[in-house]
Amino acid sequence: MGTIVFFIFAILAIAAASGVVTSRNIVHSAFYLALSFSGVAVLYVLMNADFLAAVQLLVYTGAVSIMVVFAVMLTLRGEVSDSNPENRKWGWGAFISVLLFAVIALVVLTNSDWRVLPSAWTSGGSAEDMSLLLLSQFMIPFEAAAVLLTVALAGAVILAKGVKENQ
Amino acid sequence: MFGNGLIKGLRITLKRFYGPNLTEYYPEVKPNLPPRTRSSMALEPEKCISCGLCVNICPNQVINLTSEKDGNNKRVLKTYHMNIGRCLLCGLCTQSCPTGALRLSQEFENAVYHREELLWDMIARSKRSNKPSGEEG
Amino acid sequence: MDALNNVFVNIAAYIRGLFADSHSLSADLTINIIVFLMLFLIMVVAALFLSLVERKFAHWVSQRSGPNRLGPHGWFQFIADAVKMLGKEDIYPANVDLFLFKIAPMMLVGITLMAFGVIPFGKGMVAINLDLGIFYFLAVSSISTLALLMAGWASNNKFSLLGGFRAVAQMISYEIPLLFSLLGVIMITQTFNLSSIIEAQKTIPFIFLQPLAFLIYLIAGIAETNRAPFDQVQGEQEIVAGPFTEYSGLRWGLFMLAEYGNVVATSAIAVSMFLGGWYGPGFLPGWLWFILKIWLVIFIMMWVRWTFVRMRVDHLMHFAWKILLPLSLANIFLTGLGIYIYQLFIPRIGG
Amino acid sequence: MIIDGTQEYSVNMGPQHPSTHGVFRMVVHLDGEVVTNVEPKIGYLHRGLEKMAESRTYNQFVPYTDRLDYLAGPHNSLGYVQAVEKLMGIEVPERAEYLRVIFAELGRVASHLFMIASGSLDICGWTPWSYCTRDRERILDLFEMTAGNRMTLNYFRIGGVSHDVPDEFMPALKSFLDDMPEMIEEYYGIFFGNEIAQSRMKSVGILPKELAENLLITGANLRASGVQYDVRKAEPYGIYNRFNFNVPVLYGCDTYDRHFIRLLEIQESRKILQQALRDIPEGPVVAKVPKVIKPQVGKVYHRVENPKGEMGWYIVSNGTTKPARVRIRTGAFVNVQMLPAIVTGWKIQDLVTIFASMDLVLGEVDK
Repeated sequence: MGTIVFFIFAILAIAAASGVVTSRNIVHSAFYLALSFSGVAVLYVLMNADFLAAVQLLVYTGAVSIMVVFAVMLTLRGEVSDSNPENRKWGWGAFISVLLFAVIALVVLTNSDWRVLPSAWTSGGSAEDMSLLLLSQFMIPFEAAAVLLTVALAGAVILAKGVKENQ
Repeated sequence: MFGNGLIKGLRITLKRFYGPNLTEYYPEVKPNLPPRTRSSMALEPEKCISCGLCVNICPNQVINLTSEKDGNNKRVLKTYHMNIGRCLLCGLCTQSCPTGALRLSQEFENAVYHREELLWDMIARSKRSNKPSGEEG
Repeated sequence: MDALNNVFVNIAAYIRGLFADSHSLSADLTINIIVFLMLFLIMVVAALFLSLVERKFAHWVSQRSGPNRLGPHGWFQFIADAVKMLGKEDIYPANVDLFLFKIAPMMLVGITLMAFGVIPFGKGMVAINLDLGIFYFLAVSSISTLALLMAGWASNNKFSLLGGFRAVAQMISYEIPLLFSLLGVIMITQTFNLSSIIEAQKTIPFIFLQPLAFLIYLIAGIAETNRAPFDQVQGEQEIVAGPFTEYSGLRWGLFMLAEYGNVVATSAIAVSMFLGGWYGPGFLPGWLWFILKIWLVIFIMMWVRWTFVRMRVDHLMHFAWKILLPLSLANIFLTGLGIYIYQLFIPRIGG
Repeated sequence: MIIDGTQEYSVNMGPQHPSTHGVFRMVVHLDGEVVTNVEPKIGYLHRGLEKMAESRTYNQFVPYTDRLDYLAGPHNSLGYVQAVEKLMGIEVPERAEYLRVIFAELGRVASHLFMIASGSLDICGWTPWSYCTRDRERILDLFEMTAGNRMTLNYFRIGGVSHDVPDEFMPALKSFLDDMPEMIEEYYGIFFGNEIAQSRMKSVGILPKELAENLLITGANLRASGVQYDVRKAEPYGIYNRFNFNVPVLYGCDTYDRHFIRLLEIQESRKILQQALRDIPEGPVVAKVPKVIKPQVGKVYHRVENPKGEMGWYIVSNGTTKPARVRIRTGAFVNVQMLPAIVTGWKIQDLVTIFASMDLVLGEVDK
């Protein structure tokens, strides 16, 4: 049962990902991206990482709409059905992607600590354990990420609004 | 304080929510129109002397009448048509009528399916009972 | 009373009992299909009925009687509406992005239905008792932005596109105060599970502990469901109907279904997070209390809708980012402080 | 206004759009949600009234005047019949003059109520809309009781009015006037006092005093921009100089003031109506006028304060039964030009509010 569901959604995610790069319409590409993220979210659920799945939906799939807005805003000038032209250097892109995939796969496969838990965290749901980990063992990266995001937010505001001169 | 107006508005709507409603239940309960309402025309052909004043006063050429002379050299109404689709229901014709033959009536359900039905044959309509209008019309 | 309280749970147990192994795959599948159909029916009937109640409410507020033709005082009007919507022609304009145009309303309804899965209508009456209940709800409902944007973009209409953009701006902004307002409750109960949260409110509903959070949740929830005074997305007066402009017949009906389904889901979450869920004085069964409380929240939403006028789009953003967000952060801070003080004092008093 | 790299987005609002009050059409140029330019396109309701007047006798044209500003029918005909009376030198009986004032002011109240109603509807205030129209119904009932129709009255005649009012009219009018403060309180509570509505309207769509004067804006829109000008005071027509009333002026120049000044004017109209009700004499309601109206050769210009602005009637007579030329100066038509002047830089939502605050009636704009 789980295997069938896995293959359905894995194929869906990969097909949607290929749709992202091959679709000629940039808005379609963005929507394919949302589909791909949703497929990955289902895979997370199958790996008993339900918190991660919810985050994936909330953060990644939900934010794709922003990307669509950007895609529409950036491309309305021309014909939108031909807004995502093929790149002539796609061969290089494919090569680098394959290389990247191979490296990640190698790391994952050789790492002995990589395993899927047989069931969800038993103590108190995955959220509780994850929050404990985030606030104890990974405290510094967590805080650093928070600072980084704040800085990024402030930077974005400044870039968008501009700094008043003579102040 | 910000929000006072909002709360006041909420209070008003709540009051109205429980208050009575003013709907007129039209097809079941027919409205009681005042006697002067101008909503359609009625003709009493026996009173008409075919003077043609209504034809002349009408701003939109709604009325079309023909008459013929009888034995006493008196004009008798033969046909009386109103193109009610063009009528403004301004009431100028009824005011100009010297004998009060043409009157406004309160029959207001005048909608028809076809444009041709708006060409009223007033003599034929007068045979049917029309609710007559008030004293001045 | 106890039997009445557990009537639906008992029915489910009875159906499970029909199978040889009451936890086999086929038993689970049967129960799930039944539950799915039940949820779908609840959503459809609630949405249809709400669309009538909304009109009735609007008319009562303005001293009219509302739909009054079909059935006693017009209370069967929603059936006629459903039949009418089914019978209407499905028009799609030229040059629309046909696939996206057609899938957007279905997607919206599907998302709303997914959100219904975690709502506990009574003790043990929840379709999927997820540990992450409330988080799942938020995650799923965040996708509905995408569906509205799809509809807006695919319609090939300028008003629709403006509506889609507004949907993105508004719903993403209001998701943050919505999420943060719920955080206080989660901090107190230390769980995401909606049933456990309701269990924790047995003595006192959280609205008394978190009044500010409830207010923020209600405002952000109204904004998330795109109802006045925050109905920028389908602002009739400016952008005709926003993303729904080009839709007709059943597809438009699906949008309405999703809208009212969202209203029900949002109120249900408000009830389970703040108003004590199925707990209430004992003379009524728990699930009835839950439904009555949902109606209370819906009444407030309608009351607000038919009193207030629409906010401006930039005021809306200011309101979300400059008022609601700091307030909800302050609420989180105060809740944390409160919990700390509570933990500091309770052991000493001897609680 | 156009920033490099973004495309101007032109949206065609109207002639069939929910918020364009009839068949007004505007081509709106947007930068995102911000309006960069608006081109008003008028003429979808053009009926050629001025030409129609030339082919009808003086009396026959009276029913058509109601159809100019169909929300305030009486005031249009008042301007026309007074212009013809001025041309012919007809004296109108006292009672008819008072009845004319009563009907004109009732028409003004009805028009202003409808303006507030539609203004609130344009920012999604459905409930204020129905409260205002509920009270407007009472005025329309008064009209129907007397003149026979609710909106296109055809009540005024050259030389007077068509009939005297029925007996139940005066008590009904009195009770309406007595209920008015309560109504105004209600509108204030649900619409003007509402903070969201205020935030939508205050300091939106500023029409400065100089611009208003330069654009020849008249009526309440001008008075909301801080100019105390009202034809009823500046050049009293009929018997308006006998009444004691103020001309309200607001200095905010914004959309809120343009809505709010209507509420103040309703209160002033109430004062006039109360005085008219107190002073109205008995007597005939129509002067002795020749059956065939045939003014001597000449021309006349007469202006009245319509609810939508100053209305002027220019009538040229060549001595026949039909006017040689009729020219109508309508307030709303002139007021249209303030739309492109003040809307730039506001959001498309504000465009709707600003448009509502101008109080256009397309019957008057397109004639």
